[in-house]
Amino acid sequence: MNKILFFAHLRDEVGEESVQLEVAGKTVAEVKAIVAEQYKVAKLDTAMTAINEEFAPNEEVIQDGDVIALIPPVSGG
Amino acid sequence: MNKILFFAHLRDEVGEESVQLEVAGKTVAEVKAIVAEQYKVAKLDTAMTAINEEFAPNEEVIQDGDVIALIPPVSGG
Amino acid sequence: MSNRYSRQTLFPPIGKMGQEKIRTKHVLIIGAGALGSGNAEVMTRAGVGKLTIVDRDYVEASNLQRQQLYTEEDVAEKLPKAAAAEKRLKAINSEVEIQSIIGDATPEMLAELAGDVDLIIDSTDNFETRMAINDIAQKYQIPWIYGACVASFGMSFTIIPGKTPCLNCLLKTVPIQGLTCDTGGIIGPAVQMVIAHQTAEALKILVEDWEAVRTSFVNFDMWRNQYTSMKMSRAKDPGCLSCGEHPEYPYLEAENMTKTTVLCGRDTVQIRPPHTEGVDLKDMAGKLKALGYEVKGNPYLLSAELEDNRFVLFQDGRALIHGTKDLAQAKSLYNRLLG
Amino acid sequence: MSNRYSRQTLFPPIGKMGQEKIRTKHVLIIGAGALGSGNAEVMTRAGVGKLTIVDRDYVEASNLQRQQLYTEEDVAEKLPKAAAAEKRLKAINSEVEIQSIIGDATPEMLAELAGDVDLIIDSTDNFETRMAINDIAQKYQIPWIYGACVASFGMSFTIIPGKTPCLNCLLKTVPIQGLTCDTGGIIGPAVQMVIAHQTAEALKILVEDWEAVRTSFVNFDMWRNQYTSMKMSRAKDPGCLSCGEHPEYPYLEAENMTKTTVLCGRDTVQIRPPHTEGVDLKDMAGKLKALGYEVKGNPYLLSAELEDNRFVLFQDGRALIHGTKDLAQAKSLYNRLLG
Repeated sequence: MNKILFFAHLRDEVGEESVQLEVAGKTVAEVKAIVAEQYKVAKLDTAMTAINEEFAPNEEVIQDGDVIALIPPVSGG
Repeated sequence: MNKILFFAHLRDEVGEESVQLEVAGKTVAEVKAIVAEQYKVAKLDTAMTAINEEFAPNEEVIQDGDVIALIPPVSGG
Repeated sequence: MSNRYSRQTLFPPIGKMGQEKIRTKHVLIIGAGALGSGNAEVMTRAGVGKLTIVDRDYVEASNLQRQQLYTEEDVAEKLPKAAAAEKRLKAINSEVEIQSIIGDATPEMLAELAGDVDLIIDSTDNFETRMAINDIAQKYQIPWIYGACVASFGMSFTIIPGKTPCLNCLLKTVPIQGLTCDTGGIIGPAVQMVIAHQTAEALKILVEDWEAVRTSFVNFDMWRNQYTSMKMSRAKDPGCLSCGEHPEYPYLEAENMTKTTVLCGRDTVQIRPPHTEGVDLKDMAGKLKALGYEVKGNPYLLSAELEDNRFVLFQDGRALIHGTKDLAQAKSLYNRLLG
Repeated sequence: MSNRYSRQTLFPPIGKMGQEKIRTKHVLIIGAGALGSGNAEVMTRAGVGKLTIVDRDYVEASNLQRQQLYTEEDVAEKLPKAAAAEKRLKAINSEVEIQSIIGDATPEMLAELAGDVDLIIDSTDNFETRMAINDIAQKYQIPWIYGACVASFGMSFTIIPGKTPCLNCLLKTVPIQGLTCDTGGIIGPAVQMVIAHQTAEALKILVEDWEAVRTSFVNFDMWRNQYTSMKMSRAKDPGCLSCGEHPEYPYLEAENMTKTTVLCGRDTVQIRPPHTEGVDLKDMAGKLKALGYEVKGNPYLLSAELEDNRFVLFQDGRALIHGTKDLAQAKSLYNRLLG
C-alpha cells in the first residue's frame, strides 16, 4: 500500500491531505494519471513528485510502502 | 544508545550537531548535567528538552533509543 | 554610518570579510511585486554593492496589502514599481547603488544584464520568465534562487550552475496553473516566508559559503502548518537542454517565447504563448467569476469583462486583450490571471 | 481604496467575513525593533482596526540592517522607534488607527493596555518582559505569540490561554543567556522567518480560525537549513503559577521584577534583576571584548567601557550603568547585552 500526499492547491482540489492507494509497480506518470482520473484533478502532469521525500522523475517505479508526495509548482510572486 | 541533538548556539559550543550517549534510565535533568560536564556547556539548565520531537519536563526518564534535542530559548527581537 | 552592519559582521559566518564581499557584489532582482520588494529591502539593508530591480507594472491599491516598499502615495501617483522601489531603497541605504529598470524582463534584457551580475533573485510571477532566467543563469554561470507563493503556500530552490539540478530538470515544460495571487489570493506571511528563504540563500552565496547553501527544495503552507524539504540529489537530468551535456538554452529561442502583438487598428493586443498543454476553460471561467468578471463562452473560448479589463481566452492559451495597445500591460494582465 | 484587501479576501480561510473581523481587532505589539517593525508592517498592511506599538529606544545606525520601517533620516533625527514606526505605518495604511507609546513595557503599562486588546505579538528583546506579557495574557485571557531570533536562528510559539501551555510552563524561570543580537549578531532572513510565523498565527487568531492555529513550538536555523517542530501536548503544567489551577501571576509581582534606580548624585543607574542563576562573568567578558569593550575584572565583577557605555557587572546579575540618569536607556543597554 502507498500513501499519497497532496500539497498546495491539490489538497483543496482532492479535499484530503493524503489518500492510501495500491500503486506498487507503477511509474510516477501512471500514478499521476490514476490520481487525476480518480479524484478529478486537472493539470497533475506538471506537478513535481517526491518519493520518500526525494525528487523522482516520471519514469521512476513505485515500491510497496513508498510515500508519494505530489507538489504542484507555484508561480505567484 | 541515545542520540542527543544540539540547537542554536549549543551546537557552536559543543562543536557538533549531535552526539551519541548511553543515557537510558536517566532523567532529563541528569542528562543535562552530564552533557554540561562532558562538553563544558554553560547554562544548560534553562534549555528546553524534546524527546522524540515532543516537549519533555526535567523529571522525564529517557528510554533506550530516544532521540533527545536540547533547545536553548532565544531572547533577541 | 560606520557601524550600520555591526550586527551582521558579529555573525561569524559573515564577519568583516563576508561584509566586504557583500559590498562588492551585484544582485539582480526580477520583479518588484511582493517578493521583489521584500527581497530588495533585505538585500539593500544588508549592504550589497549594487542592486538592479526590473518590473513592468505600476503600484496599485491591491498591492499594498503585501508589497513592503510601497505607500498610499505611490498608488495615488501611479508610480512604476521599479521607480517607487528605487526611491524607498535609497532612503534606506544611500551606500547601495540602485538601478531600477521599468520594463519587461525579456531574454534580451536578461542577457544584457548578465555580464556583471553575481546573483539573480527570482521574484517574477510567471514561469515563462523563470525559464528564461534559468537558461540565462546556465549560459552565464550565475547562481539564482527560485521563489514563489500563492494563498498560504510557497516554495524555494537554489540553483547553482554546474552543481545543482536546474528548473528545467524539474519542470520540463512551462506549466500554466491558472492559480495566481490574482485568482487564489495571497497572504503576507507566505510572502515573508519565501523572502526569508531566498535572502538566507542570497547571503550565503554573496559571502561564498557554498557549504551552507541549501540543496533541498523547500515547500510550505503557513495556514496548514506544513513544512517539507525534498532532497534533490537524483533530480539532475544529464540530457537537460538547459544544464545538461549539450545545452541549447531553449527558453532563449524566439519560438519558445510568448508572442505579443498589437492587432492593427483594433486597440487590442494578442498574446500567443508557445506550445502549452492548453487551458481548462471551465476552471478559468469559475475563477474569473469569483473575481467579479462577467464571463461568457463556449467550449472553444471564453470572453470576460471587469471594469477596464476585457479579453477573450482560447483553449490553446491564446488571448486577445481589448482596449489597450500597451504590450507590457496586456502581458501583465495575462500573467496575473494565468500564471 | 476599495480593493486594497482583494488578494486577502480571495484567500478562502479569510474571505470577506475574515477581513471584516480583522478590521475590528486591536493588536498590541511590544517592541519596535526588528520583529516589532516587521510584525507591525504586516499587520498594518493586512488592515487591522487598531495597532498599538510600544518601544523605549530610538533609531540607531546599527538598526538599519534589519529593522524594516526605518530610514537613514530617522537615524539622523534620532527619532524614537515608536514615533518613526507610526509615521511610516500611517503612510502605508491611513485606515489603521496607530497608537505609538514611547516607554518601557512595564507590567503596569501592560495591565492598562490589556483591557481592549485582542492579541499581543511579542517583539521584545528580553525574557523579563516576555514573562510579564505571559502573566498579563493569562490574567486577561489574551492570546499572544512568542517570537525571538539571534544570529541565524529563531523560534516561535503561540499561546492561547485556557488551551495551550504557557511560557512559564516551558521555562519555569527567566533565563539569562548573554546571547543577544548585540553579542551574537543577527541576519535579516532570521528576522523575516520569525515574522512570517508570528504574522501567520496572528491572522488565524484575528479571523478566529482556531483549528488552524499552530500547536507546535517551531525552531529553525536559516544558515544550517534546520527546521523542527516540537509537539507540546504534554508541556502544560497543571501546577504552573501563571496558567495552572491556582494562578498567582508571579511576574506581575514587584519582587520578581528588575529594580532600576538612579544612584543619588552619581550619574549612575543600578539595575538589580530578581533571583537569577547568576551570570558567567568569564563568558560575558569574552563577548564584550569581541564587541570592542575594554574589560577589566576579578572573580566577583567585571567593568567594561566602550565609547559612551561604561558599566560594572556583578556575578549575581546586578549592574551599575555609569554616565546616565535615564532608567529606560540603562535598562535597554542591560537587556541588549544580557538578554
